[in-house]
Amino acid sequence: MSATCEFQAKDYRSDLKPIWCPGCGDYAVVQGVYRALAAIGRPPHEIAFVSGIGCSSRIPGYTTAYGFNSVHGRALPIAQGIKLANPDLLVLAAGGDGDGFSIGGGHIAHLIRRNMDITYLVMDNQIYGLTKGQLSPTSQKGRITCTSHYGSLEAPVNPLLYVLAYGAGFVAQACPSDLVGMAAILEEAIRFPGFAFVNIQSPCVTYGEEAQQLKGLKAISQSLAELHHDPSDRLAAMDLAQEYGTKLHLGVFYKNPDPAPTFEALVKERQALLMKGAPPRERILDLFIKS
Amino acid sequence: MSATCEFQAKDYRSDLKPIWCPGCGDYAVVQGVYRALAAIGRPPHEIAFVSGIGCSSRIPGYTTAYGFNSVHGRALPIAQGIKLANPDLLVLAAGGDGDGFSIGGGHIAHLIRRNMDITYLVMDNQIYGLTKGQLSPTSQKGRITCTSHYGSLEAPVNPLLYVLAYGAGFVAQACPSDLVGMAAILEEAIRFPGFAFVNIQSPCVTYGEEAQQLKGLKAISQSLAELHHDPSDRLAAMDLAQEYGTKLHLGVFYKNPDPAPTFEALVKERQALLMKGAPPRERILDLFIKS
Amino acid sequence: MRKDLVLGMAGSGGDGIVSAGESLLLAAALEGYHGVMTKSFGSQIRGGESSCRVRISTNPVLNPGGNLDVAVALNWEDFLKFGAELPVSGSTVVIYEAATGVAETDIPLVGVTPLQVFAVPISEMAKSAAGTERAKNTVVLGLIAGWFGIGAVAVMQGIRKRLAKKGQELVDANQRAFDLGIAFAREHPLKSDMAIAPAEAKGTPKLLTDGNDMCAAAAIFAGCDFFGGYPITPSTEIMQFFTDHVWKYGGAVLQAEDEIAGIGAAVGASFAGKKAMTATSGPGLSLKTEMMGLASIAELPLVIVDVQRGGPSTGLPTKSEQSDLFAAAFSAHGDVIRPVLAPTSVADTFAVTVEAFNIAERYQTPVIILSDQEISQRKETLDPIDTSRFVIEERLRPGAADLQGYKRFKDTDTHISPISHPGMPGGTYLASGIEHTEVGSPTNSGSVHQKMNDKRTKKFAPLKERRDLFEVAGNPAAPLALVAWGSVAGVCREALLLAREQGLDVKLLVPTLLYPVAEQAYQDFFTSVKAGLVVELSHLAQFHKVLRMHLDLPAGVKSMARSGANPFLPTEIVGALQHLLSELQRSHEGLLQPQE
Amino acid sequence: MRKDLVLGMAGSGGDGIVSAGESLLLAAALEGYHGVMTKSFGSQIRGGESSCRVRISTNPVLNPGGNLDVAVALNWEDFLKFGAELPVSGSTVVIYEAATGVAETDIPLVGVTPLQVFAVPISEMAKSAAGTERAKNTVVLGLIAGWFGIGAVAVMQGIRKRLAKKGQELVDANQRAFDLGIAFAREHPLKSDMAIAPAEAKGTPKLLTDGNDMCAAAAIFAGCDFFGGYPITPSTEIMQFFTDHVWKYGGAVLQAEDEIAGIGAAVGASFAGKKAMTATSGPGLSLKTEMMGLASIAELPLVIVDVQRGGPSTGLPTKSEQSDLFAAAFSAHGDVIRPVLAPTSVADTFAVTVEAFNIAERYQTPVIILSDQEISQRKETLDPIDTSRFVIEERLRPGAADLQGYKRFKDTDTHISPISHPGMPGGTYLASGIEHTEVGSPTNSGSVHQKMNDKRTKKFAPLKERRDLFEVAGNPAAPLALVAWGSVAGVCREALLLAREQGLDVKLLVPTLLYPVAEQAYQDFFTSVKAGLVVELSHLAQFHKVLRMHLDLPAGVKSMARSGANPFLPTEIVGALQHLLSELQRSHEGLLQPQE
Ligand SMILES: Cc1ncc(C[n+]2csc(CCOP(=O)(O)OP(=O)(O)O)c2C)c(N)n1
Ligand SMILES: Cc1ncc(C[n+]2csc(CCOP(=O)(O)OP(=O)(O)O)c2C)c(N)n1
Ligand code: SF4
Ligand code: SF4
Ligand SMILES: [Mg+2]
Ligand SMILES: [Mg+2]
Repeated sequence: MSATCEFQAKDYRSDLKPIWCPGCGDYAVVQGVYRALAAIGRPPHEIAFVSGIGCSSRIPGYTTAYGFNSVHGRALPIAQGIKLANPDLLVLAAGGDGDGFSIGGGHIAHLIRRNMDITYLVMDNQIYGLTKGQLSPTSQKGRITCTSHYGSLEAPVNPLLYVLAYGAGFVAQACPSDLVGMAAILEEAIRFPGFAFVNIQSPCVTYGEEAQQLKGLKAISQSLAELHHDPSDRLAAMDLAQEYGTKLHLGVFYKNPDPAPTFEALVKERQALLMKGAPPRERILDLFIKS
Repeated sequence: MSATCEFQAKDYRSDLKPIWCPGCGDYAVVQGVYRALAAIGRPPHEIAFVSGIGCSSRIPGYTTAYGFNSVHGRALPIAQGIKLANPDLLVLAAGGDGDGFSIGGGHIAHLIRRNMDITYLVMDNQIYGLTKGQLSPTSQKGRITCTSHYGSLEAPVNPLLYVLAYGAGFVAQACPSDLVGMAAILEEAIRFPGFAFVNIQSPCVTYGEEAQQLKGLKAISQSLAELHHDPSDRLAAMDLAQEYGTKLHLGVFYKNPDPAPTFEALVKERQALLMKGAPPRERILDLFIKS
Repeated sequence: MRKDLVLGMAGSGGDGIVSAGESLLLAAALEGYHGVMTKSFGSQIRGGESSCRVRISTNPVLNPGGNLDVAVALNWEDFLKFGAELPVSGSTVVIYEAATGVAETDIPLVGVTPLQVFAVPISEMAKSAAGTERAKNTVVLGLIAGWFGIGAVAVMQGIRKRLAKKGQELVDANQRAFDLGIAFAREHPLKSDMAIAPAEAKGTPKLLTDGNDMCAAAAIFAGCDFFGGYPITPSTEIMQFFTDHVWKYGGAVLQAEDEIAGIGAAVGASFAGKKAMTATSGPGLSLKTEMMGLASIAELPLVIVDVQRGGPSTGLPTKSEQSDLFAAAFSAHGDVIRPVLAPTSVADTFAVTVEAFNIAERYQTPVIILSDQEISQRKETLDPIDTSRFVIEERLRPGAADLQGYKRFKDTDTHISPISHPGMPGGTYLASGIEHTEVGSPTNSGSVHQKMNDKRTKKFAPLKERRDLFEVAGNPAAPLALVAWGSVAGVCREALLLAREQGLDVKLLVPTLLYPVAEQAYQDFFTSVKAGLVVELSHLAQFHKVLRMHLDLPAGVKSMARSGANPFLPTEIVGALQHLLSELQRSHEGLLQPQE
Repeated sequence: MRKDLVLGMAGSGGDGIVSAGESLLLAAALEGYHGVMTKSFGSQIRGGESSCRVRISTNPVLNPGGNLDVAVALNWEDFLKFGAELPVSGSTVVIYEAATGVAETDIPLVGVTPLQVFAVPISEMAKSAAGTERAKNTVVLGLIAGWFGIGAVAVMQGIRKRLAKKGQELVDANQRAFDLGIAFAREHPLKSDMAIAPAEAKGTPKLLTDGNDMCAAAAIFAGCDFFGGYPITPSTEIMQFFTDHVWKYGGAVLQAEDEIAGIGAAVGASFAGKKAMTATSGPGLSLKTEMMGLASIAELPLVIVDVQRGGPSTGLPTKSEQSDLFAAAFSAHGDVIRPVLAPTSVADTFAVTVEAFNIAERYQTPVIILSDQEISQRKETLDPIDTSRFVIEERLRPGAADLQGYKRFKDTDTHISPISHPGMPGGTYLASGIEHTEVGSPTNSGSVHQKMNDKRTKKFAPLKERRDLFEVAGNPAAPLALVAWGSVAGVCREALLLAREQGLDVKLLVPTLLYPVAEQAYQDFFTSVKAGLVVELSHLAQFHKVLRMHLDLPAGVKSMARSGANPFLPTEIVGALQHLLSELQRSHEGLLQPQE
């Protein structure tokens, strides 16, 4: 891994012009990412930034990292392949609430139990933005959208509680209402040695409801630090997480004080162990010799 | 729904001969299902029993219900379609740990947040049986199988904790070591008005480890009733559920004292509301008339 | 006076170009014209480029038209982004925003001199009349009314209706903007009159809708009680229609967590005895592959709509293409036949959808409706449809006799087996994706497998005999031919007329049934054919290849194919036919006499 | 003495029939014979029916053989379950368990009188010799050694090795059982001697393995550093091999949560610059459809193995079929070409797998290896492979010049663009499933789309020129032809020899490259052909159809196709050829002189 040298936020900004709606919360998110990356200082070419499909999933293209705007819901499997192929890379994954918790919802638990050092940020806007405003898994019950003119009949998922139950080592929430705080949380998440999850309440100005705009979010937001929440207490974190959707807790819900070894670390050990005295690739067929 | 008349366990047994290995835990599970169904007394033709693919997923074929041995991991989506098409049916879904929590893992949370009245039983044997013994999502870390001769590097999933986090109204665990208890739990699960989940530790005698056989399971099993666990206390249930894999708690982890309305109930309301004065199907194109 | 007018307008999202097009089409409909409108957008959700194309005619409209008669550019960057979608020719009148500062003499259109060019101070007029730029589109509507005589009255009726609750002030402001547009047109007359002739059937109420809404409505008409799906452009409106209406008929919708769950729920509903549907677009179709195979072997009726967009992968989500035919016909492992139908317009989307349900129910099979972005999102005026003409089929249910020792997969002489469903006494069976015997028991016997594969393929024989699923137009004995499906068929219908006007002896085949390939229907069509074109918006010429797979095409029949988002013009198709003809004549002199 | 012997044995799971077959094959290998063994099971995990077929020969073996020379039935129910997989003919020696109580005169084989029938008290002998029925299979091995002269020495060597740590007592018990079998054979001589001739190359060490292990080993040899997959019969052993060995080479495996994640991880690893693979069977292939499309448009090298089993859906998971060709070639929406290769034996699985990686790397594309259950799970003896003959290709990396204003998707004259990967300074770009410009920016421009589709299809032109991916055997100018792929090719190789012995002038074409279809290679082959057969285990004759799609087959070339789990016999193929020939001769008399 190359020594970290001086980088500034702008070094991570690509010249692809974002095509988000004016006022979209994702503009702030990508700013936060620039700042966090600058603080960490890895050169852009040592960063792989993977996303699925959605407005939010456009984010890798707006950075100077190696980006992969893949298919809907599959950012995490691809990110894992990248990490295992080259553990030295800084691997970021990002996407929307639908991308992550609806179509992609089956992948999160497995990445978490493998505990690869990947940071996953979800831009949670309680709506399907790119497809122009259908229910998302985080839309509240009763929500009226173009696929629910009579109101949603489903309770929303709870990203924070789910990820805590899955055993994530780092779980936090941020919001563009506090850009500095968001950048700091992202930095901490990336620095965390293991899987880290950051749920970002990122308003959709076009299809979001009044209450889900910055003003509304500010009204229900509440700093976990001020609550003197102990981020090493997982059960307490789960309890707080239950308030997702009613309160907006900002900060770190849970940070494992002694992080488990990462999957890639265990792989490296295993490789080191088995590489000794292994026959070269061109002799691998010897395994099949019978005599 | 037809009046419940007298049925006995044997009325739910089909004449398809099970092809499970001698001693497989699933033999006991299907017995438990026969008994629970007999206790409930719905005629077989009013029951739809859906599974995915796996040894355990063969179970519908061994009952006299309408069975659907579908594809790997998709029992729950199919079950939901059945329930919405005909809410009067008694809908059961079943499968293995791999079927449910690996390939099918993305569907559970969504069924639960919709809360349809479907009972889901997972025959958890910590292994992929049908494919002859690979790691399953519930295999413990370090587990040696034919896909992990050097030991698994992944922590297992926690079916009970996940399902509790998803907000299931009824969560229980059973084991063939107590057939009577299992039948009772299955009956209670089916009677619960809403989604119910039962994790059944069902030993794989062919690929399971010593500790996962009945004897080993008995050794770590522990009745929740005897622990005086209060099944209405969700956080306590979550706390107990954390011991999945080390202890085998048998009984009801959580039962929502005032169950939320089911999705199908809300649908019925909506239908009743909107059917009044709706144009007949053959006039639906009138919606497009401009004048 | 002209009988037909094609307008194309482009601007940035905020300009309200699309809603102007909608007002225009509505007005035309109210005045009794036939019309069609297509929209096209950039990938931005808001503020990106957007355009529409409106074709208005005194006769039924076959397609959105080729070159524009009228081009409206609120700014040039956005207009140019649509390239081949908004083609300007020497007979086009170009209207653009003067504020762009571009001189009428050097508008940025390469290789073409339009008939006439007007730089109009549109935003200025909007501000002066309504006090806001937001009235720009109303000014444009005024200009169109003034120059081309469309909607002078009806446009403002519509606008008034729409803005009623927003207050009189706003209505008046728009009226002023509209009038200013008309006035400007009057003051700057066209070289030659381009006003459209009055509509014949004035007054008869027309239907106005798009392909997605029509598909969903047709499904409900056909008795569909369940929809399971997941949003994806450009098919989402089908699910939206269901969520608005299906409850009224005792049905239900599930917006699932993904496409697999969406089709899975539909499979479950069908198993439970209900008519079920799912709808998606390319990426979603790919994800549904495994479930489609399950429905085929379990012999469960199911209708799957795939609204094609540019592929592969995410591709061009907002553009039209015909490149999902291979996936529709051939995806899913194993030997399986899955019928594929295609509509060619909003109007016939109704019949095709009803047909899809009938085929699904009769043959107990998944059926794919291959629509495309153009049809699904274009708005069309249509004459009322007499729904009483349509027969609605139901799956074959077991009678008392069948239920004696019920065999769900009994190999009858039609190879279709009576199908029960949960709730039906005496009909219980095991449905499965595993190969099964007639009673439904799992088997791995090679002979049973052979027998069941026979059953599952032979049952479709009668489907391939259907001739009503093939439209033949033009001279049945013609030596020249066009073959096309989907939205491209509409372009070919016009090319056919054009070609015949030019004395070419041509006919056109438009299949509704794409797969299984009805060999005989094509052979009959091709007997008279010496040369022809299979026209499609698929880079790999998928339809031409599928035909080759099943029949020996006449040597002179060639493929005319290219990638999506590059629409065909009737004129270029006729050009290609002319070329074929001359080649043909060179080869065997005097064989063909252009008809009188 | 005979040069070739085909044995088929069946019993219930506990009988150890398969391990007997393995001991026999190993013994044969040690004695220098060539051999192949296939296994076939019921769907039970334990205690179900199981069978194996062992073919031993003094010459290289082309396939598992047709009719059995020796049939061993430990009980008849189980034996009969395998139907066409264990065909008994008039020249078969039948050996069965006397304890079944069936008289030698009325064994339950319809329509055939075997050469000789022996009811042997196998379990009784096992008990008396070893004190346990579990030695039944050793008795059978003794009978085979006694009657057919295979493994008289080597079998017990192997057994001794295997049981060494289990103690001398067990070894001795087996020795007694084995000797008792030999003795019985001696006391009951065969009508005609059927002992096999001694192997020529006695002593030369042979390789012994199956198709799945060979495929995985070849991948590692080719430089594959990453495997992402999900278990599924009959492909799981490929992942198992990786989990045992890839770490030794600094690589990694991910047993993913499902097939989508498995291929997704492989796509990620390839993006990160590593050679990556995934393996699956039918249902998994269907699930990978969307990701395959992504890899194609993102132009990422990737090898996907599909071990075919009976379909559709779950179908017949333990049986062989060739019905995934359509899915391999055509699934995934949009216009995309994805190369498909097929091995025909365990031996050439090595070369085909290496080739797959080379093609994937060179053309920056996903490549599908279509194996089948038979090849993947059959054990074959092979002569050592000289790995130094093989060239290993690497993807084209950007040089300093390319990195100046790097264009990831630069349309070069080969249409192949230098590809960077994370970690490479100056090479950053955006990979995406969205249509993109040369630099990788998302676009929805129709002209760029057309250009990129051109690039992604034209780049394969050189691949279609490759002739080394097509094997032609027999007389190049022959008027009769066979075309076959995969495991069926092996049967046709034998049919070819047989047919030529019978004086038929035939040739055989075996393509390794199934898709894209190399038209010229086939046209060259077919120029001399008047009649022939495309032989395949696919009910829909998928390969025949794919060929039709791309070329005009000679009128006399017909399809010989049926469902999986119904293996072809060389003799029936020759019979079909004979039939074609007579038809041909009837049509144009004396055209063909059977060669001397
Ligand atoms: C397989 C597949 N299914 C569906 C879609 C259509 N689609 C694109 S983005 C999206 C959801 C967008 O919502 P979210 O993930 O929350 O991202 P957002 O746009 O809100 O940032 C959907 C359904 C697709 N592109 N691919
Ligand atoms: C799409 C698909 N992927 C993989 C398989 C192969 N497969 C069948 S069952 C199974 C897992 C079996 O394990 P589990 O679900 O725990 O059931 P068990 O056999 O242990 O009861 C797998 C991987 C399949 N049939 N379909
Ligand atoms: S639609 Fe919503 S999420 Fe998408 S760019 Fe616009 S504001 Fe952002
Ligand atoms: S393999 Fe295991 S799970 Fe499957 S039938 Fe046998 S014992 Fe039961
Ligand atoms: Mg969202
Ligand atoms: Mg299991």
